[in-house]
Amino acid sequence: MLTKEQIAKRIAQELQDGYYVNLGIGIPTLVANYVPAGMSVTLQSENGLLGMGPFPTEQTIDADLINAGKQTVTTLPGSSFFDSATSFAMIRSGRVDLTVLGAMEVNDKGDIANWKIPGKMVKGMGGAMDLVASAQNIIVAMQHTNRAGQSKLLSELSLPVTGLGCVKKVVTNLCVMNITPQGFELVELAQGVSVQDVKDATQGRLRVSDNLTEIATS
Amino acid sequence: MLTKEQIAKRIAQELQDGYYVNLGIGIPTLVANYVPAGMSVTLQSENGLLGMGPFPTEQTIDADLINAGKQTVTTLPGSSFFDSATSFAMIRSGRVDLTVLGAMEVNDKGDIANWKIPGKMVKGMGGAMDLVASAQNIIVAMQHTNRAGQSKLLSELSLPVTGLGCVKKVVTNLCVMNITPQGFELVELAQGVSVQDVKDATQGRLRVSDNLTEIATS
Amino acid sequence: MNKICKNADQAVSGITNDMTLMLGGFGLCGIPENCIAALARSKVSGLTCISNNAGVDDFGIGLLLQNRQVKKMISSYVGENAEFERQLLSGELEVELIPQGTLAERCRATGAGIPAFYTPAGYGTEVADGKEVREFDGKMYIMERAFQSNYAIVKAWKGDTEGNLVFKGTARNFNPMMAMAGKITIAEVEELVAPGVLDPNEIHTPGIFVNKIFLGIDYEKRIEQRTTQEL
Amino acid sequence: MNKICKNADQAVSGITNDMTLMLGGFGLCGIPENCIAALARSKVSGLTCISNNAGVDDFGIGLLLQNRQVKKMISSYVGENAEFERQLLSGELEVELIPQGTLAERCRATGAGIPAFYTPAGYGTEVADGKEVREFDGKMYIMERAFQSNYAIVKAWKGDTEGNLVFKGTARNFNPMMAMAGKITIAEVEELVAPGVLDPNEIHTPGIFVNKIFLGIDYEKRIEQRTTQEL
Repeated sequence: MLTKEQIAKRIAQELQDGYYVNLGIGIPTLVANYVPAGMSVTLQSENGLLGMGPFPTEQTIDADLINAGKQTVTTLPGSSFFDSATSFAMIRSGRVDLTVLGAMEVNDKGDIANWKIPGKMVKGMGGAMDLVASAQNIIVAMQHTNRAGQSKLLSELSLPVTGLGCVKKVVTNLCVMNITPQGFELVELAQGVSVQDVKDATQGRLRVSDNLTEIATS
Repeated sequence: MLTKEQIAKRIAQELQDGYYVNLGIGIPTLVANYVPAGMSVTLQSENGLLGMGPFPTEQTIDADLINAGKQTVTTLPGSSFFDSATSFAMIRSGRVDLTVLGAMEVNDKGDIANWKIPGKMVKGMGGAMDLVASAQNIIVAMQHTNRAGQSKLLSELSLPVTGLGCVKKVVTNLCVMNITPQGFELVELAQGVSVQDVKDATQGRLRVSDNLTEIATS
Repeated sequence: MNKICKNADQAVSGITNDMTLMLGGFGLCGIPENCIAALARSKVSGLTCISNNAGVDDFGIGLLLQNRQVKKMISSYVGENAEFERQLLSGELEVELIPQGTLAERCRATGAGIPAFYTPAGYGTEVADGKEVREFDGKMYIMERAFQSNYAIVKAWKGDTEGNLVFKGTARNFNPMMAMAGKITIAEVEELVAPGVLDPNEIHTPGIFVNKIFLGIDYEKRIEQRTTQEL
Repeated sequence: MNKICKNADQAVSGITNDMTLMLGGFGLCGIPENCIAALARSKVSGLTCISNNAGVDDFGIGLLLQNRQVKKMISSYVGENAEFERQLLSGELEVELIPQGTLAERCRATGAGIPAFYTPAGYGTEVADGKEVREFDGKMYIMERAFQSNYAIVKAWKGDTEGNLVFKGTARNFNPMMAMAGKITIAEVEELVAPGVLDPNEIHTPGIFVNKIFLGIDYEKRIEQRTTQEL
């Protein structure tokens, strides 16, 4: 089973030099810690920052410099600030190369639900609907099952949809799965996890890749 | 009969303190020379300048600083530069208080033709169609008749239309006319011009205001 | 033409009950603190507030919620606010949730005289309910409309007496589009200078969009998530 | 990821026959002189050029017209060009005229992932022919579409190696929206600096929109209407 950090580390393997990347709140944020050495990746924060750096020190903290999770951050050389309309122009026009998001549910057609649970207070979709409607390459980072042990990888979403047919890949604590026209394709297993474990934890259509490998976590 | 300068001077009487004004090429440009003393008027040039100043000297000329007529200009304190999309955002959203344009023809419904003569090389509408479609207050500055002596104030346009029902007032070498639901309303006469002169030179529906006055040109 | 107001109270004095306001800011970053405080003092009520977020319990738009001055919030995310949740669940408060990019673009469209545009955000979701759906080049989009609002209230870093504005860092966010979109736009600034002091090349919001401007005071600039590291 | 090109010839080397290009500039102000010269050297032909103007006979896009490299111009005003007129009247050149604000907004829509929007410009005129006409709140509008283009070519004052751009004066004009709109965007700059030299607050075009950048040389910056006064 992968820890949250290991999920983030595995997703970081998808990065390529020169990528512009938008990371959602939670596990996705951790991906920034595992950018391969020598690779130049630029983080976009949809509240109006390109070239986001690490958290500031107590001395350099600036209330006018936050990320989309409302955390105080810093800038790296070559960064730029812009308004929210320009920020989503980047997103809608497909200039962001990779988007990493958390999810409540994903189905075997690549639909995603991550903004609303009926009966609970709805906080809002923020930028999630814009991101999933336009991103060229969306990877979902999440636990394979919910707290009640139910699968979050379904044939049909039970929760209100955020976007249709947009997820390309899911990395969970158990495995890596691609979304294909035939549904989920299990391509990599976490150490100590069996194919049967994934089958048991996956409610949607699932097939196992002929080239099934183990996730490299070192 | 008014000279071009006198037409401009009469139009300048329409200015109010704090106005943002877009002046077209030709007579409209001259209006800038007659802003009443003590009045603050800001000129917008649709190629991306607010706060346009007079022509530069030979010493201060800057190829990167032109107006929409492609003339070298200067900036005044408080000016700003912006892109063409923002410039037309100002225009379409009605932030420009007064637009002064030349015209080939105006009809008694306030339609204007000023961009195309069939059979002649068409240079393009530039920003004219955007301006006439959105400006709250459009004054046309032009000669009352064309070089062949034919009226440019018509019941129906003969030339391709630039915009519908947009002109509020016309100032010509002969007179000032408002556009009303009843057609042209003659409100001011140039010195030495008779009502009959205007009637002879106007093909569209015309009525004479009960408060007809003489244009102040001093 | 004098755009300068003495203070926030004077700037918001034209705002009356049941008006629709746009308020800049993302979270608590770049919010018009002075104007919100003045609105709280003014007791106007029945307000519809278009703002990406709704503040926290005791700061930002949360202050107006505490006073029951807000009838409706139009936002993309209304998370961190217990009083908000209470009023929503009790039916005192109406909420319309809009995807963040659509919210930004609708503000921009308003300020650009564009009555409607198409966006893919929300297609296939409940956001599309009741909206025109249309295909362009094989992809599905929904039609979104510009807003109608009475006032836009924005916060800038520097401004001049002509209304030109410069924003700082991510405090820019929704402020420039909202400044464009207000029928009347009020700007509060941390530094108010004479015309000509700001470089015309570096102005983010040209003065034509700003009707009233004043020098704000006592900025608290509260931080929601104070995340730091030791080097 | 290296966005830096050695020179204009390298930057435009991917441009092939029959492509659609967006070229920044208003008149001869802010035009990508170096890239236009390189295109003239390259002999690519059948180009569709989206540009507010078409240059003059011996400068700007006029150089490409002289070489018969342009199949179609999409512009708002094509005035000052005798060779242009000759080719147009002889049927060698196709021209599509678009209201200037619509041209700017269509470029911006392209770069913002907005496939279509409504504008009042051109309603009731031949510009509306064949387009959807629609009423919003009692006013008539026409639907305009985003562009499809292969390359955008822009000229900036300063740029850094990340592709961030700063424009100067009215040389900004169409350049920022076109930079957003290119499938591939090439920027030529008068000054090319290291990341961090440009203030992130003052960047007009964030680097994400720019794919190739190079330091231009020998800028002529020709002036069309040299108007001066003596003080």
